[in-house]
Amino acid sequence: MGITRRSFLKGLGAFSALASLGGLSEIARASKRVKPFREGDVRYFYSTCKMCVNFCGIKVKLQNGVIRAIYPDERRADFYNIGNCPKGVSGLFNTYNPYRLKKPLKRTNPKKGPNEDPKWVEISWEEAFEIVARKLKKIREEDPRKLVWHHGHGKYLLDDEWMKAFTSAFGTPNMVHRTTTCEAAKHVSDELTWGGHEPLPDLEYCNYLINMGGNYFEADQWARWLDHTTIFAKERGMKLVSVEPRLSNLAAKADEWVPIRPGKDVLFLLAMANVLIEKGYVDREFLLNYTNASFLVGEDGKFLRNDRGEPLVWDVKTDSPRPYVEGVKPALEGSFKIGGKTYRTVFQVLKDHVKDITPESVAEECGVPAEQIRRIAVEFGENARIGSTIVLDGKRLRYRPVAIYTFRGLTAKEYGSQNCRSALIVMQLVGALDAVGGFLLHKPGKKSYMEPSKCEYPPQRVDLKKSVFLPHAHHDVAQQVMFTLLDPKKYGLEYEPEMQIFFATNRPFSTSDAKKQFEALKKTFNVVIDICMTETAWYADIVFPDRTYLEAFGYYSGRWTPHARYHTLHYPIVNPYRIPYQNLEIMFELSKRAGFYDEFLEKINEKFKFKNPKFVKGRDYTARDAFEILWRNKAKEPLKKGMKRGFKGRLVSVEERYLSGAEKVFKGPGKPKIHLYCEELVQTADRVIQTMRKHKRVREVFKDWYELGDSEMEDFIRMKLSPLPRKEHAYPTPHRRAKDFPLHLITFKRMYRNQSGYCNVNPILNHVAHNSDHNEVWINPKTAKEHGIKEGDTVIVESRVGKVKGIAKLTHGIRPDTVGISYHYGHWSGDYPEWARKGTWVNQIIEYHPDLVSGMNSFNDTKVRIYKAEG
Amino acid sequence: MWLLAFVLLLFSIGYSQEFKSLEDIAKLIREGKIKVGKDYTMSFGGRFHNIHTKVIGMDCSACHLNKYPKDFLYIRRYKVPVRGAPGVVDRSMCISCHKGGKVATQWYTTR
Amino acid sequence: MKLVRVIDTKRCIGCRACVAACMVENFYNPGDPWNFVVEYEQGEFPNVRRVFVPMNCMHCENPPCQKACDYVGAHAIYKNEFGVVLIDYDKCIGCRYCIAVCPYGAPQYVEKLEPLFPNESFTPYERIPEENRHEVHRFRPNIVTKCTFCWHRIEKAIKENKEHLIGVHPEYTPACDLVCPVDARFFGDIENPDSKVAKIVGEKKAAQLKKEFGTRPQVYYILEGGDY
Amino acid sequence: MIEELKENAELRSRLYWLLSRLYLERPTYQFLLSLKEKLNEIEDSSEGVELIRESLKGELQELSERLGVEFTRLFRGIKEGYGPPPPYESVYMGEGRVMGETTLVVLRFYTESGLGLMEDIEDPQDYIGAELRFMSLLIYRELEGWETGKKREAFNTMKREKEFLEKHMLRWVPKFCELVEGESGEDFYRGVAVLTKEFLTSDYDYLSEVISELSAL
Repeated sequence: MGITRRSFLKGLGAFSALASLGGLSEIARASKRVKPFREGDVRYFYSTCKMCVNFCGIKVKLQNGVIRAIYPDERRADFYNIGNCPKGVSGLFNTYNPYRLKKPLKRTNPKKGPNEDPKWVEISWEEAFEIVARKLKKIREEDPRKLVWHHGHGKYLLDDEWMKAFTSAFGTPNMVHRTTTCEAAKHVSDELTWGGHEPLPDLEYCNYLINMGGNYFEADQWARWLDHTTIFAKERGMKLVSVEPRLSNLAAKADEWVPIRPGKDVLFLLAMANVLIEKGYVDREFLLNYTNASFLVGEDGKFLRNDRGEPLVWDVKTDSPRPYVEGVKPALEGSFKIGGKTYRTVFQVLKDHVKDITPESVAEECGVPAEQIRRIAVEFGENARIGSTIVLDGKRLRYRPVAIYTFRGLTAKEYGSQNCRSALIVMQLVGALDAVGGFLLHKPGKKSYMEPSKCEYPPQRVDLKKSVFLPHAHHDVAQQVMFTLLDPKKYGLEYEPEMQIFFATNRPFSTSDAKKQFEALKKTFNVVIDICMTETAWYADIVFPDRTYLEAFGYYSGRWTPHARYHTLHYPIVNPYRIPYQNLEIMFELSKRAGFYDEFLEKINEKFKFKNPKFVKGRDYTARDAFEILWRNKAKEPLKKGMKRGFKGRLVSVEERYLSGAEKVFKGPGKPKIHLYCEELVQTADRVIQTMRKHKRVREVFKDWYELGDSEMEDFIRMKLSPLPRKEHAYPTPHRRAKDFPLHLITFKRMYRNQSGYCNVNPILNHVAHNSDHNEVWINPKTAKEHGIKEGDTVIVESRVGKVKGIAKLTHGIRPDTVGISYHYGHWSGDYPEWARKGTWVNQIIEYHPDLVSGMNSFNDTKVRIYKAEG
Repeated sequence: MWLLAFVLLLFSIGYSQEFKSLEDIAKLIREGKIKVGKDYTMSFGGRFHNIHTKVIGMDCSACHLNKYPKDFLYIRRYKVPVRGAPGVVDRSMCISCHKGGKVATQWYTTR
Repeated sequence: MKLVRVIDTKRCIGCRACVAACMVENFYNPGDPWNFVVEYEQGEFPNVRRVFVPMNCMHCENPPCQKACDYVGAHAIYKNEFGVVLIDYDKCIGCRYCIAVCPYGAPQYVEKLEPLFPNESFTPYERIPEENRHEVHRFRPNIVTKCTFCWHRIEKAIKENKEHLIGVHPEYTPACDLVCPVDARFFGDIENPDSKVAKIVGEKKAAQLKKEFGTRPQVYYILEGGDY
Repeated sequence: MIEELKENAELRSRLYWLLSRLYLERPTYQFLLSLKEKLNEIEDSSEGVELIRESLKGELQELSERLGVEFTRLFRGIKEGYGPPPPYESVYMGEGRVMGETTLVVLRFYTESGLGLMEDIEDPQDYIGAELRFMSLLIYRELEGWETGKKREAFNTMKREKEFLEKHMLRWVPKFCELVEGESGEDFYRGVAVLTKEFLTSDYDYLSEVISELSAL
């Protein structure tokens, strides 16, 4: 035995002397903290998918504590989704991704850059909280506005009231969501027009749907409801016309694909209006009763108003201008001399405005034959069945089974709002708003949306929202933040932001002129809360790992549909990396340590309008506690019950569906009216111009954005803020300026990556199609031939702001004068393996010219040239 | 060349007898007198491969795609571009010999 | 009972949820999909169409793969009484004759087993042990695998005496048919005249692919351009 | 003899514990300081200890920060190609294996040895630090056996220890250690790697000897 011991010790050498560093009492304690591992049975959990913003119902199969598969929740079919998409089905691999962030990380290399190794060091949660809280505390004492909070997907994980509460308790106005990188212009045009957003086509009854470049078979906020309702409507006989430069999956299933030239939609739609008016497809009753079509407009573009400021109509009973009240019979058309000045009704103005915009006059520019535009307009007018009604559930209702739907097609442009407005005008002409089978409004009539902007200057917010620069940006101007940060003085900002927190967003990667976006991240102390080392996290100083939707609590009211309303919930099912905190708990912890916890709780109660139960100051809350309060307030039931189903919903009555919107808010005399004509924009334009005359800086910014000379500036501002969409709105800056770049570049989303930043590391999604792990440059064979490009060639796509490499895909599904590249590819963060970084990062070559009305990012205006890469 | 290849084949399968017609060879294969391959390999240089290339003299492009010289059409790699839509593999060539009553083994029937 | 699938390509929007569902359900080995969507264009700009055709094993009445397998003496492929063509991995010798003869490109050769995340450790999902997997999921190198009509789910129905719920109840329906967001896939017993598949095959003129091979496939298609 | 076995068990348990800490936590200033003090008391030296001793000569605060970065790089699997593949048994054993149930097999081994899931460890349970800690706990179990006179059980536990080294740790840990030795720029971690490798081998030799001796009795 002695030999044994000696030889053993000899083998160890001096090491054995270190034994005392291993504490026996610790060992004894740890030996008590073990539990046997046992395999269990299969269990199912009903929850909500957060792989995008559709909030579909899912049924998660758990075997031995491991997620085995994800299926659709059959009970959700009555409310929203009848199946799932490939992202939803493979969502478990976003959770089981080995490239997840597992512990907080601290940057030790202060230099930030795409090729700078941050030299991460893992730190304890305690240390991470302390570092960030210290910084927060300092900023809060100095000037809380110096903190900028960003979230994108974070909003949908939790609902953004939490973040609104956090930032307002902290005291910063700078909470920035992503809307302008997606659909803000659509929201704003809806808001200016009818005071609400998120309308939907009434697909159950619609007979003729024009889709202006929405690709909702792949990506859309309502995709999983729109897809099957559209398919079923088509089988019922609905005609689907898809107007877009690219044969998207949706266009592939459409009855007619109209490959319009990028950016020219407004011409197409105004020409439709021309035909509808000329052929008499005008719902006069609707225009008079629901819209401001009868209001009198002066030569300055403003309404004739009385001393009380009420807009006036021409009363045919008394032959005089009067406010539209009970007993007044307004004229729809005509020109009237009042007090020596000429006034026309809004409808007359519109009629005169589109008189010369015939299909023939725009056919060449649109790249669509005049006969086709004319035929579609007539089909649309015909199918609208103006004057008809339908009886549903014993109620006689207006029946206009036509609609125009869009998402990024009309939206993601320099003139996004005006493009969207043109579609709304066409639908108003035939009376399709809030009619059965038409275009259903959602919570219409919010007054503040429909008023002129205050045109704030200097801007309070770093994103310039609602400031003189972007006066009607009711939604956060995500892509502007970094540009403002790079030169705050240029925009008149009174402070210089010092710290940015990013919660589940990879913002700089996904907006225009993206390379420049990252420059600003070098200027601030950055904190990222996310599940992966995204490109944004690569520039962080502190990174907090987050839990995924299968590991954490989360809430969002579901997507509304014409027939249902519901609340959705997800909750922890697994936690393979044993991450101790989820996003909300990180916020709790930070606010505690930075000294604004009680204010935070108070603000939560206020923002959510919690009544019973409420958060109580000073008390500690876990995410579960917080969601107990939330769910009891929202769904009026205990959280435990919600966790059994993952949602709570109700179906709506015919009354609520058709009679609680426009009928209630706008119909008849004495009520506010839908804005066929947006006079508020004329007034806004006045204010913008006034401020611009006073402050040189404002002018400089516009000059920079739109490449204008001083002399043309004011006319341009008026044109951009015109009350009716105009021909000029088909010519965004690159169309006018990028003369040496002959081709249009359009961008789009694909099913395998959209609206969720982490799908590039999902092995299933990279394998579902032969080309789902990378994107390609769509080129028409004719164009390719002219440039000597063959299928699979590496090509360079060059715009005025940069160039990218891509792989050529030759397809007849795109216009010869256009190339298309999808988003979501070409990741470069050092944490991603090589196989997850394939494809082209198109955002870096997209020019930045925000929509002056809404702040919308200009994703589809860039002009490019292409050529084969050398060698 | 054709003959030489054939003779080589016969040597390679250890069956050096007098010239036989394709039908006869097919029969012999079916009767098990010519073992198609110990390991039934279809890879390059394998016996089955030889029958198709050297005996029947089929062009490589009948089974292989130019761009993917190492990819056999019959081992369908997922990323092979689609040729014979709606299927991903094109077997129309095979029918001429392997359908009922033709020279080779009947994989496919006329029913 | 004869189980068949009907795929309505007029409805299919090309999302590939069925492909992903199959991969997750059947322990996808990278490179060997059992279910895939063929996508192709027809026509020239601007008169162009794109067609999506989901493909998987056709579970033929005359399976050439079985003939080839018997021919080489392996006898690993068989068609069971429910019309499902299955491969016995214990008998499979990896010769790949079945792949060579299948006109639909269904069988997949497993060269080696690879982790889903290349060069990474197996995820908890991949670590679900063999004893907890159905035999159709117990892969090993040098075998051929293919779509089983989710036999593990059908077998469960049979064992639990729920045959009438095959294709009706989610528990007893193949994963790909379950997840379709536009209801373009149907599964069930064609011999039962009340089943959805029987009705659709009757009403909608469902076609079979590549009839000239005489395989009599048991996956029916409703095709946009008619019969192929 | 029992006394000697007991002493050895305590020593071994402590050493495994120390090693596990080196892989589970990044070295704090305090830890490095006590390590340095301890090493100053010792004259005799092996390659691994010498490397560590050498590395501790400079400023410890700065070293602690540097080692934090290196710890993250070597052990945490931040990204592919950044440091060696992370030290999980499944990573090193999984390749080319038919079924990837390594972690599960390891867990079962823990459970069958009378232990199980170590709740203090947040990593997957086949992490190098977890396996070392398991050994420490298992040997502690052995120690308890000797102390309470349950000799048969203690002996069986020893056999388990040997089996675990044989079937698991020795199959992959040396490979990982060699990667660290070759790749790390920090003497400290090269030393840790050398030590780990050598300790596992000599402990295995020790176990083999003792078990055969005891079996003969």
